[in-house]
Amino acid sequence: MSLLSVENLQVHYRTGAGPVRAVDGATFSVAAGSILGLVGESGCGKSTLGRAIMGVLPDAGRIAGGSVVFEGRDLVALTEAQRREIRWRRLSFIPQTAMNALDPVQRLRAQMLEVLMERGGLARAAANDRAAELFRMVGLDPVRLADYPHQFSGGMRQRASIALALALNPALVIADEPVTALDVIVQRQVLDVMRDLQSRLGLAMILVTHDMAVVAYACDRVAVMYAGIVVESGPVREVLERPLHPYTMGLTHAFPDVHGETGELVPIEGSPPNLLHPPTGCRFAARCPFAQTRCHEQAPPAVTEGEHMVACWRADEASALRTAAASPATWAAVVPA
Amino acid sequence: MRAARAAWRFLRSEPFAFVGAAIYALIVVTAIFADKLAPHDPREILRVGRRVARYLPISPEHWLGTTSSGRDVLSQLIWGTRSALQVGLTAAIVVVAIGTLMGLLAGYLGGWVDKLITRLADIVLSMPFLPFMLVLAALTTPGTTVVVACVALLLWPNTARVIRSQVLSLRERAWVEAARVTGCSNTRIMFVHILPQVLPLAALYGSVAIGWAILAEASASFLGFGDPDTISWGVMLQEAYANQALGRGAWNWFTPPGLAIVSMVLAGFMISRGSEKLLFPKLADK
Amino acid sequence: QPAGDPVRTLVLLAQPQAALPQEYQAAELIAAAWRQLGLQVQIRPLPSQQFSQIVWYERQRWDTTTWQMVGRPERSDPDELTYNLFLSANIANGYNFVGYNNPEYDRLANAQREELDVAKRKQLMIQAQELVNRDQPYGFMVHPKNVVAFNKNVWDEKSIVDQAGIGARNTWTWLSIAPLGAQRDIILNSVSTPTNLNPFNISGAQGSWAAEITWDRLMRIGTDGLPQPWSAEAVTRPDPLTVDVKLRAGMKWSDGRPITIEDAVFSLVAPGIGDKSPMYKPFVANIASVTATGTDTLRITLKKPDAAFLVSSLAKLNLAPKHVWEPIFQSLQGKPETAESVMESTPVSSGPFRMVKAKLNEEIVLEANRDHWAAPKAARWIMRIQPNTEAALGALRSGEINFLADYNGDPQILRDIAKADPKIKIAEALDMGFKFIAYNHRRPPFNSTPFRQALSASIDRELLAEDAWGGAAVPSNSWVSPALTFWHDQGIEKRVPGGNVEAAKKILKDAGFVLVNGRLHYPAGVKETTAPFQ
Amino acid sequence: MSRSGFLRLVAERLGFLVLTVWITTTVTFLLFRLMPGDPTLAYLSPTFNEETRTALLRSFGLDKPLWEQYLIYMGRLLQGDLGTSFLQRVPVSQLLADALPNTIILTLVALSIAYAFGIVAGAFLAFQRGRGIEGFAIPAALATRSAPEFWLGMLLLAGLAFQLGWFPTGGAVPPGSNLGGIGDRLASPEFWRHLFLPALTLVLYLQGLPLLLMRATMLEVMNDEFIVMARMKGLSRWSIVMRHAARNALLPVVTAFALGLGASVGGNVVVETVFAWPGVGRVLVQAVQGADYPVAQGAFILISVVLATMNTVADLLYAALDPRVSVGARR
Amino acid sequence: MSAVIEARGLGKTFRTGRRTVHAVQDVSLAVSAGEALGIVGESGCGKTTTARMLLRLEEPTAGQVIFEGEDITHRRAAALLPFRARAQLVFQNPFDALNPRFTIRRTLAEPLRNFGIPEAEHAARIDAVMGRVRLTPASAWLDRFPHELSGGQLQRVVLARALIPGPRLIVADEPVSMLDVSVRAGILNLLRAARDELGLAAIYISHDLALIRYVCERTVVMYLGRIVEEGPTAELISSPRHPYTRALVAAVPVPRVDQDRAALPIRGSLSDTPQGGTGCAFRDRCPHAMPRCEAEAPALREAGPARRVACHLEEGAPS
Ligand SMILES: Nc1ncnc2c1ncn2[C@@H]1O[C@H](COP(=O)(O)OP(=O)(O)OP(=O)(O)O)[C@@H](O)[C@H]1O
Ligand SMILES: Nc1ncnc2c1ncn2[C@@H]1O[C@H](COP(=O)(O)OP(=O)(O)OP(=O)(O)O)[C@@H](O)[C@H]1O
Ligand SMILES: [Mg+2]
Ligand SMILES: [Mg+2]
Repeated sequence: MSLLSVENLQVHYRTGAGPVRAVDGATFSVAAGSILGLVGESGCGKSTLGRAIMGVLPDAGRIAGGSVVFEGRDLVALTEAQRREIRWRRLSFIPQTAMNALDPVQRLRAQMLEVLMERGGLARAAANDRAAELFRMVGLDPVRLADYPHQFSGGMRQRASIALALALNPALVIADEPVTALDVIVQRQVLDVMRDLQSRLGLAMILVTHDMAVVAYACDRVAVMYAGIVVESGPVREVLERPLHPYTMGLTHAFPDVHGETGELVPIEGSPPNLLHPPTGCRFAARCPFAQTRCHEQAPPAVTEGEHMVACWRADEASALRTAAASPATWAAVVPA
Repeated sequence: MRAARAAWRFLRSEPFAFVGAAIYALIVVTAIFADKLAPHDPREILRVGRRVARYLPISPEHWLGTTSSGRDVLSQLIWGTRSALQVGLTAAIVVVAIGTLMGLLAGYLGGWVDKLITRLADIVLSMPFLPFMLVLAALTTPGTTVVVACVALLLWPNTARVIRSQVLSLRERAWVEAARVTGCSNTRIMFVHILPQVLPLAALYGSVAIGWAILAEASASFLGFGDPDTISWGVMLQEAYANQALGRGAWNWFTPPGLAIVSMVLAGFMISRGSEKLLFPKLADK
Repeated sequence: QPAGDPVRTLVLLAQPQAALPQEYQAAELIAAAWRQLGLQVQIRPLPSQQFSQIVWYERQRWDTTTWQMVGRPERSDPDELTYNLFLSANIANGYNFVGYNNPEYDRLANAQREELDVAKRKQLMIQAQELVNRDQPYGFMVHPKNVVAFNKNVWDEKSIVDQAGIGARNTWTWLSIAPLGAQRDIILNSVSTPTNLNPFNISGAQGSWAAEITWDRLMRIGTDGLPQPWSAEAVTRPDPLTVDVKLRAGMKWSDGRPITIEDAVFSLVAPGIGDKSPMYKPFVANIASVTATGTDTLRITLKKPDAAFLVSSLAKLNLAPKHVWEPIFQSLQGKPETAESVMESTPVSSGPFRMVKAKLNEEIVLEANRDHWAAPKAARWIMRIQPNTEAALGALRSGEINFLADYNGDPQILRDIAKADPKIKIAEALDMGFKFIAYNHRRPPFNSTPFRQALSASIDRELLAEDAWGGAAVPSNSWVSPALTFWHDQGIEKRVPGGNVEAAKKILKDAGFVLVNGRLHYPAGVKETTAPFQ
Repeated sequence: MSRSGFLRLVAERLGFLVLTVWITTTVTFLLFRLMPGDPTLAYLSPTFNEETRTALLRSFGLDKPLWEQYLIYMGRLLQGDLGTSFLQRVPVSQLLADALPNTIILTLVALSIAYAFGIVAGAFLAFQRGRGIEGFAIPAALATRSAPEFWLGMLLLAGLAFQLGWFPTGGAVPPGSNLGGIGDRLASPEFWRHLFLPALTLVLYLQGLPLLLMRATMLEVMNDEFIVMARMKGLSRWSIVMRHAARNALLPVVTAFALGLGASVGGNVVVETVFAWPGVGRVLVQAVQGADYPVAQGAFILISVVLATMNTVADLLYAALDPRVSVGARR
Repeated sequence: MSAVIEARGLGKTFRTGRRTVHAVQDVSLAVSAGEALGIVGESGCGKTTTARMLLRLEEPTAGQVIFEGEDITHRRAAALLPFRARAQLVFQNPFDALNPRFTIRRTLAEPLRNFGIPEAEHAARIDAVMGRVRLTPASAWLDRFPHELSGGQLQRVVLARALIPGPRLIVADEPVSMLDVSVRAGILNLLRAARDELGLAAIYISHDLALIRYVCERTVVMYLGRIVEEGPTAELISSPRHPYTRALVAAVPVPRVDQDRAALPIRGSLSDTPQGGTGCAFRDRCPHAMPRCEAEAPALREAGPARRVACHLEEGAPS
């Protein structure tokens, strides 16, 4: 039984030009105590997904379909009050840009206490102790509780956000690109903190990122999103070593590897489709070197093989495609409009 | 051309800005054709027989009646658009020009230029506007020149501050650096690259400055420092006030110029309010 | 017909509409009339300060301007104006700012000053007025009427007194005005702020209303316009250079001390000591000596005969307590400050009212001096400063004030209000002041008598009185108001054609001025050498 | 912000304030010396002669060379002596001391009400963005801000005082009342009745700014990431709005209040004239009209000082309230 | 081979209020034609500042910049024009690097105009450079505005603008960090091709060693404003000599499941490090810190062919 399971979730944004289908069929699940990596290009709907799970979409956004079952309850069907109960106590969030996510005019202590007292029901003294404990847990000196956010460096802010997210011992933490803005050493340190907490506290986590290497380092499972759709998901090793979706294949070749060979990198030409008017068929078809007529006409269904899910018409030819995908020439042939 | 189309699209999507622009348009048209539209010479002392046609009530002949000195109120109102535009536009242009230039120099050049200009602006900002205008009017000849001069002398810091902070953030944009790398001189960067980016903002401040100037002119006139030679709404109000139009119940004289001022000033506010999305782009996402 | 140069554009200075709406409108009407004569006329409004500066100190510069002389009790004797306005000695720096120069007039003005015989003096005054009518140094416009109003539910109508040339708002009214009910405070308005109240400061129009009842004088101008003893029991003039005064007995200062003959002597000489009282000094300039001749009598010796001395000096100089002011004058020695700006916290005075509070921008409160030999019937005299005329009217209607003392608005509105509101009563009276257009005789063509006559002839005084002053004025053709019945040259205002453009044109034509294409030109051979006003 | 950092800022701003005041007073001095005409003109009367004039000029100290006048003027200014009114012949400082409390009360009361209203209404409108009420409320707020104050004031006066008689037509206290001191006045209902109309006029005029400002900053803040975070934390709406949104949104409004206070002291000129409110603005107008330049100059300096001080206060307030300000922004 | 650009003892000190930041200290490096040099290091270590000084966008407070044999350190802005044409910059954030109100054509024409290239040649040069960055046909792109292009396309335009005046040196500051993973490779390939085909000298800046390794044969590692190690990239990665370089190499994540997840051989964070003092700047975070590190800053020394290291541990080690 998974802690969270998202089933065909759809999130739309109302805009002057019509609805933007930011998330358009996302399916994945997170087991208790495990880390799910959610990768995808900019704008493919990762943050929207995270916010939809938390239930704090902006006014223009709404859940247009699907379900989000968390600890056995469908969050979509809950009332705002019920959802508020769950928030932060069971389900918390680490934002990408901790600077903007912390109230700039309040000291960190106040922000910690607010959560611990208002939501955690602790008395002031107990809350103070807990705040200090949390700070130590993420490797921050508790004296810094007296500081304002702007007095912290990027990595420290991120740690403070993590401490805040852990305040009420949630079961699941959604971390929206928590390390993207950090440089490698700090990134590694933050990831280590998170991994450590996961193993010590049995925390489950969704780690949103666009970096396959981060997923490889920190996650148990991965879900690859493309233009609002989860196109592939499965255990990290499976997906990295035996990708079934051409997009995933492309991604793995687009990365330089610090220790691997220095052969030519393979870019995926073009850019993701406009979610205002998504194409009818497979959304990746326009950039896919293996696209066939069928791909342009009809969206591929998700197929699951063991724990490995993929949405591609040519999934069964995957190993052949993998070989072809390793060659730059394959990808250079695609000239997107 | 592109700008015109963009402006039109913007107006279409922003009812506030649209109303504001419509009011301005109406005023401009009225001002252009004032001599055709006005039924009488606004300065002419109308007579009834030998006597002055004072305080005539509203009638088909005089849609808004006449003043205590026997002049046609409607005609004055119509001619008032010219002076309003003249005062408003010159003030706005001067404010925008000085403010933008100062803001641009301070923001872009930084260093002592910035210090000097910001300090100067701070000092200017501690000059009380209305009192300063009164004093200046008393020192020189009262009238629209003083109003425009005051608006220009004292109001540029507001525009300059905004432009400066805008320029401060713009100059950090990589494309400004790119311009330097590709050989642009400072002057070219300031006036070719950055200026066009801040002009819309400056224009907004201009539209508010129009309102300021109109109100300033009205207040100066009210306190007796207007230019009685020009026909302006402020002077009309002052005349009405000095001649106790209210006491006479001559609402037909006292209210129209006031409403005209309100609508013109309002138009400026409406435009800048309608442009909120330009100023706070985040709102556009909502 | 041969013609000289066209007459330059003439600039008519005026104070802005905001300051003096009636004058401004009059200027507009007059400019319109002059344009019909073929002149190009421009009205140039100037703020009062610049306006006075130019007219007063740049006497070569301007063409023509509106101006006014206001009525004051001491001007009930026409001497002051007669002497100062037109005497050639005053052309350079004095009040003859138009530059009128006529030896015959100088003779008449000096003669009337020395003539103690009233009948003879009157003759001289009539002659002077005739002369001025002929020369038209000014274009007289109107004598305004004083329009005031009061609440007749509060005050007994019959207790309101009219003073010649001043109207109902006068010292005698403040003394005699009688309450009908519980409200016993005179609450009046003032549109401008009064100035420091002290016995050595001339406090401007509004301030002097308070000063006159706070400080006693040896004489006061009566309701008939003639001086009568006040703090003096008797005043006699045994010869043209001598004045004997007998002080009223039993008077006290507000600090309880008696008023002595020393106080009286001090009050008459103090303004002349040094230059500590510049504004009052002219009024004692003609005094050679003042000596106490007994415990309650004093004698004044004059330097020159002065027919108007009782009016201009004895009825003007305040009685000031010597024990208070002598030390002040001494302490001022060697300092730039004058006695005018000394402020006493509680002024020591002797008048029928006493100062309680003077917040000059808010209100002045006086209370009745019950111990005074002419104690008033009202309890307090409260002057509210209300610059907004409209609001003053509102205050009268709402009962916030019960005496509209200072009204320079449209009289018609006031009349309408009185008609609609039974509690409000208007009192109108002719003022001794007058409004006029000053011609600058230094600048051609204003040096030409026929030209000035023509300009004056074209001014429609009736129209001005009706439309610019809303009927609260009468046509004028003399500096001596018809309100001063005794001195006024009866019917003089009819002796100049009013609003008669045709007559004016004829005068011009006869004097050689020529109309070319509707534009007035100088007589043949005359060049325009005067630069237009800038 | 560190304490010493703040103190340094305070010292720096105060230093600049002194400089500003010095420049303002000097400019004022020069301005007024350029004034055409001389003060003795105010005394024009047929009895006025050359001797009188010289004596008066001497008593005004105008017979000295300009630099000497300047030194005397600055010296006296330092002792709080603003000279003597040309016209009213009383110490300027006394005229101003009588007037300043009235102006301050009027301004503070009007500004407080305007801001209280504007803040609440602005926050409310921020939540109503895009709804029908905006189409009415915003133009209304803007329109009152667009109306000339004297016009608005006259209309109110005509309606509420002349026609209906609900309020007095002018002044600060009833005639002849003993309400001299500020304490007495504040305690008297009559004073508040007199205050009502001028304050209302000002409120109508002033409420637009805080309303629109509050609305705009509120909208901006409500979109900030930390507000979304607060929602994610499951905090109550009240906590979110009051503790996070309003506190952040109020920063510019509070600053605007301080600025507004300074600006209004000079800007009330018109309202004070209409309602015969015995304040500094009216003193100034009268002095300017009457060319009474010690008074005009004194009032002008007083107003500038208040304005400059409030500008400084606004700066410091911002720094005190916003912990981010002291951090030198990285270029 | 003589260096196209050379820095000698370059230093930059910022003063903000009372704080003094030694952003760059004693940096010496040289790049020859056809050579690509990588600069890596933690955020805030002075990479950008160094690059900006090399391009005379920032005034050095110490040292010299020598371009094609000429000292340009103190050249006045007006006299810099020829240098500007020959040393170009590729920006990190393509969304921000183009004037939003200029069409692509105008953007590309701007340097041509500024560097005095006759109008007649513009069209041909623009066409050529658009081909080089593979935005073809040029006519389809030139009249667009930046907001009509994707990130990858924008970065190509940025590159085109850098190439169009025919520079001898290209400096790229984090050229792909703002781009989507899928398009990064394309830009990196273009950069490599441009350098190879045009024989440019190139300097690439990144905190990502993997990326540097892909485009640069030689790399310098900076820490707190100083060069701590320099060497051929492959060697540097396979056998890092400075403790900081070791940590850096270890921290770079790899897209493989089996990887070393051992704790980093480093402590604390950059912001904890005290500035100034006499010792080694890295001492507080160094696992091998010894008393000497406290007392004395290690100099940057030759440590083998084409290698330089600044660490006391390296002293006496075989060169
Ligand atoms: N308020 C909104 N109104 C309309 N469209 C929106 C809104 N917010 C996001 N979108 C669109 O929805 C899509 C998904 O956005 P989202 O922020 O979830 O992407 P993301 O994967 O998190 O991207 P990034 O990596 O840049 O953070 C994008 O195309 C975006 O333009
Ligand atoms: N204008 C400036 N004023 C003050 N300090 C500055 C300025 N520019 C840079 N610094 C400081 O100089 C140091 C080096 O900055 P630099 O931008 O060169 O680092 P970087 O290595 O490029 O970092 P990143 O990887 O974050 O881009 C930093 O500590 C920075 O805070
Ligand atoms: Mg995101
Ligand atoms: Mg950098």
